[in-house]
Amino acid sequence: MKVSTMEKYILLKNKLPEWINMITPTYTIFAPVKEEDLVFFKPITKPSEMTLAYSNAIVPPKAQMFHQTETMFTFTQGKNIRVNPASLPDEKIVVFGIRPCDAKSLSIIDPVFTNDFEDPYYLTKRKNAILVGLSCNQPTVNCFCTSLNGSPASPEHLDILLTDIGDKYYVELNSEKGKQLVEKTKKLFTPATDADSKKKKDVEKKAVDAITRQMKINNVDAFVKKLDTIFDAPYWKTIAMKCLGCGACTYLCPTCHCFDIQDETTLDKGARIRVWDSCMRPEYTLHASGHNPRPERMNRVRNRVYHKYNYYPKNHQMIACVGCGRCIDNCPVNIDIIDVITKAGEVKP
Amino acid sequence: MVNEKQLRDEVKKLVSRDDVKYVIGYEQGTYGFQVTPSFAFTPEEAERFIFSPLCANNLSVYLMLEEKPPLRKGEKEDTRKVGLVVKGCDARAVVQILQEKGLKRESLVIIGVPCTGVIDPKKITVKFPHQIKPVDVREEGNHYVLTINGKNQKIPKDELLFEKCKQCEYPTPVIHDVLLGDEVKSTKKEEYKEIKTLEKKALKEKWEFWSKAFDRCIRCYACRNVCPLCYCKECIVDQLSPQWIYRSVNRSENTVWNLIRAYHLAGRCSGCGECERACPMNIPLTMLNKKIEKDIKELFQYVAGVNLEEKPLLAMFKPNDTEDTIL
Amino acid sequence: MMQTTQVEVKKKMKKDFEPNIIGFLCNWCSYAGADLAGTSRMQYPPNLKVIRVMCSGRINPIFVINALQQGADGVLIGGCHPGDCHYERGNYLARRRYAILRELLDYVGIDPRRVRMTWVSASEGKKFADVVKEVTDEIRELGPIQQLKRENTW
Amino acid sequence: MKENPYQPWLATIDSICDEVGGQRAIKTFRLVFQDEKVREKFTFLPGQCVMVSLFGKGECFFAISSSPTQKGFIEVSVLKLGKVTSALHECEPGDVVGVRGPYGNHFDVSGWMGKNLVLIGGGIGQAPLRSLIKYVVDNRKQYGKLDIIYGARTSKDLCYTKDFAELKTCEDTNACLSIDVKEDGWSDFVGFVPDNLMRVNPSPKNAIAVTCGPPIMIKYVIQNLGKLGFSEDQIFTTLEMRMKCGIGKCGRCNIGNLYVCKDGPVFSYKQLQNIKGEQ
Repeated sequence: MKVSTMEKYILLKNKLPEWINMITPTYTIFAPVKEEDLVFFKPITKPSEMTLAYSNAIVPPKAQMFHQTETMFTFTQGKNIRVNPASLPDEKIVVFGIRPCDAKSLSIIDPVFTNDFEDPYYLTKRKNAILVGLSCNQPTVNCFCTSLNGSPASPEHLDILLTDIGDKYYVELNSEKGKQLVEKTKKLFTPATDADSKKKKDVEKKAVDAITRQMKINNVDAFVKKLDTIFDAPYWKTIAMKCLGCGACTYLCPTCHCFDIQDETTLDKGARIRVWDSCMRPEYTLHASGHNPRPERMNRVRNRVYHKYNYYPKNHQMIACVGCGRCIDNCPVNIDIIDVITKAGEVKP
Repeated sequence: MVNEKQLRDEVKKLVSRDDVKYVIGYEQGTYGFQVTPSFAFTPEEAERFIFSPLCANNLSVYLMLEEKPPLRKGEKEDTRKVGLVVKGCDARAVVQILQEKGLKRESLVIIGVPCTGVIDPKKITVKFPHQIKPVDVREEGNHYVLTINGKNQKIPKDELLFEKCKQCEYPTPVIHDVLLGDEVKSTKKEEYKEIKTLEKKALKEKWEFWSKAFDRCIRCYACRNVCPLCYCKECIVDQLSPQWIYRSVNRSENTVWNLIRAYHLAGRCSGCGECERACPMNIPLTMLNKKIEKDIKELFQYVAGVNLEEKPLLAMFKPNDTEDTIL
Repeated sequence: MMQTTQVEVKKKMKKDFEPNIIGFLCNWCSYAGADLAGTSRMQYPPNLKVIRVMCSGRINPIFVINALQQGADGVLIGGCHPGDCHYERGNYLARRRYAILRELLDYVGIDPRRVRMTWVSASEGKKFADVVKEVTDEIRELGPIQQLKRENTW
Repeated sequence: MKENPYQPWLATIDSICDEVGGQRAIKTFRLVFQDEKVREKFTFLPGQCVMVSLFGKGECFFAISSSPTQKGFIEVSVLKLGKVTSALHECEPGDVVGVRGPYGNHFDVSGWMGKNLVLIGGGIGQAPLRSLIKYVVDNRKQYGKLDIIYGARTSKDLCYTKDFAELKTCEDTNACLSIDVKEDGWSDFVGFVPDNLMRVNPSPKNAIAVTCGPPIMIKYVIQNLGKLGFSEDQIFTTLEMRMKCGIGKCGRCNIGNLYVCKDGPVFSYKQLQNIKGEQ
């Protein structure tokens, strides 16, 4: 999929609306839209609806591939039970303005939905989506992507990356999909010069420097191994003391992918629905017998951290955290993953 | 505001007692204007305690969150007291819990803080979006003084205060074992201006307003978990049979969830506003709670969480309660 | 419970719209009143689907909201007259809950006239028939419920 | 794209066997796939599980309690406990359910050929072992001695009594039942399963021990197996967790980095010792 030599172009800022208008007939465009001081990825019909002065969307764009509520299939009840598969959408979508960290998160959760059994709901939408990223020039207080080998202006995991370099966008095409999208609208783009490339590098450096909060772990791989040795440390209990057990951190996490499956019915028909679920809730693991393998908040908080920093790397060779800072921003009691991980690094086995 | 040294001394004294398990208070958060709940088991840990106008959390939620794993053979229940730092609104939540017999009075030691209002973290972050280093915030008359990078900045209190604090009628904890500093008398009166304006609108407008808000809801239940009075063993949304509220996130279910949450707090909500603060989707939840608060004040002359002896609103009645719309 | 309230609303023109109304009637008074209306051959609209509860105090607000969610256009709660409750105070408690619920529904934009409460004793067959008629007419006038109803878009 | 892994095939309940009555009733359901092609395609090995759905109620993860040597149907034994299992117990022959699977790993029936097997079960935990027992009995020549130790609270709580009656006639097979409390007319062992294990005293030589049952029983059985000289990689157990998807995606059934639905339910004791996680 990936193109060996990345093609680089320039798109003038005032041409952006035109570009969006040109691709709107073929694609459903999800772009950042402001509502009540928050930014959401929402389908837009014209460029003026979107806002590009934003740090990041409150709900990660995983929600565009992995819907919070998804109908898996419907069925009829009663004597003549029939199962009708839900139709999978074939609409092509463009997620415009996705940040590099969120794009990375999709690459991280891909194996979960691909492994052994292919998940048709996620994969159809994922395959039909083109990710047009926008470099994060003004990282927020809690951004820490650089701690996890990310960069606010990395085209990796994206089809196209736009970087604001003043009055124009520096456009990097990183995949066949991205190339095709630009190909059809080529007349709006001009080749990038070396000066432009340098400008992009400067912008990226400035953004990287603006990320001041860092996880203070020297070696990521060593840290993953270290967690194996501190599983039973009392440390987790102290972290969990103040946890309320709400699902804000998990629902808003771009790499959390857990779900629940439920049946919804009327008298004669019904549907099997899947909805996001959160490992922070006791009901998540509660057996019908009343036994709960993770009975205390400590177990659940620890599981969340371990899932991201230990189990996931063991299974998929990736840390399931991109450093977007959403869980820090939205925790009502200031449980701060940067702090949690940094201090875990100091815990004696 | 409170003398922090006095607070720490008081907490140290408490945790040194044999009959006190730990004390719940506030400590400096990890960045910017964050303050975070803190648990002191030892006098050393009490050193961390602070109290500033940034201490917005209602710590009484932790009273009901305490986990009690099943006792092992021969093990005795730990009946030691829990200490708690409360502001005016937090104390009302404690009263409400005690009134409902959720806890025993003798299991608590309450350190009351006469409160002159706390800062809305959302408002202050808008003003200083890039603040990472912790900031010292002091109150001086009608202003807050922020020390950022060695420079003092004066901001009028009104610009930063929580809306709820602007109409707070009970700034001094109605229940306490120790009161730090002098009582604060309130001359304010809750007028429910916002509520009344919305009430007067047409049904269609009201539905538009609320459905737009509820559409944003992601059902993370932060509003429920942060609420000191949401302590049912099994919440109605987690119940499977009968499953009253489906887990699907759509307008119908979200509306029902938000209505039922608000209704379950009818006559119980102490107005601490934690639900709205915790909501990542900025749903104006206090506007629902305050509406019910206003109604019960008007209909039943009842105020939640101020009188320990009173019975819960919906567990009692008066023979002459309103019958206006009954056929 | 769930099963009986699951009724489909047919979207018709407003004038010949027939509302679905769920009646939660208390076992000791209102239900007996409804019985009397029936045995006395009194005419009243067939729109009311009755669910018998032991006491109006049994009615959790979620019953009412859930009925509206599952397709009811209105809900009628029937209890004993104040002072007559079989359990002494159930109807008094229900009265408080009802007052708050109505206000709350109004506040979020749901017409409070869709939820009504009535006192009907076992001997008031006539009153029961009249109330059902009044409520049905009123809800017919309001039309099918637009809010709260489950979409079941699947 | 391939088949939708979440969509079950329809199966008809062919017959229902009441194993245990009362509060904690157990029934065994014989399920026959409606589609003939599925009936042929569906192959499994002892220890594997299926997701059974009751449309409108939900899904549950059960170990298959019949043997792959029995063709044309599968059986699952269900303890009445939660929402779905209670509804399943209301079902009658002829009712239609959904089945998807088989999921998870299985007992290493080919690797264990020629070995002596010690199978220790308690209560409903006997279900996956029943599949293994039937498989071994049907391939009797390929395995060594078969010791079955099974117990329940009372004689009325014992499952598969018919099977045990048949086993009596099977060669080189030793089935030892037990109940927790003394009862009139009970001639077998009275006491807990781990104690019964010590009484039977199987030799660890060239043997594999498989245990399945309530967590507390497993704990003591493993202790006692250790006393008898069984090593960590000779002991196997099956685990259960709350499950929703059955295919390692929904996230809840993890023990450390392993998913019980995908990487389990059969684990060796050695494996369990090495993973950090809540069981």
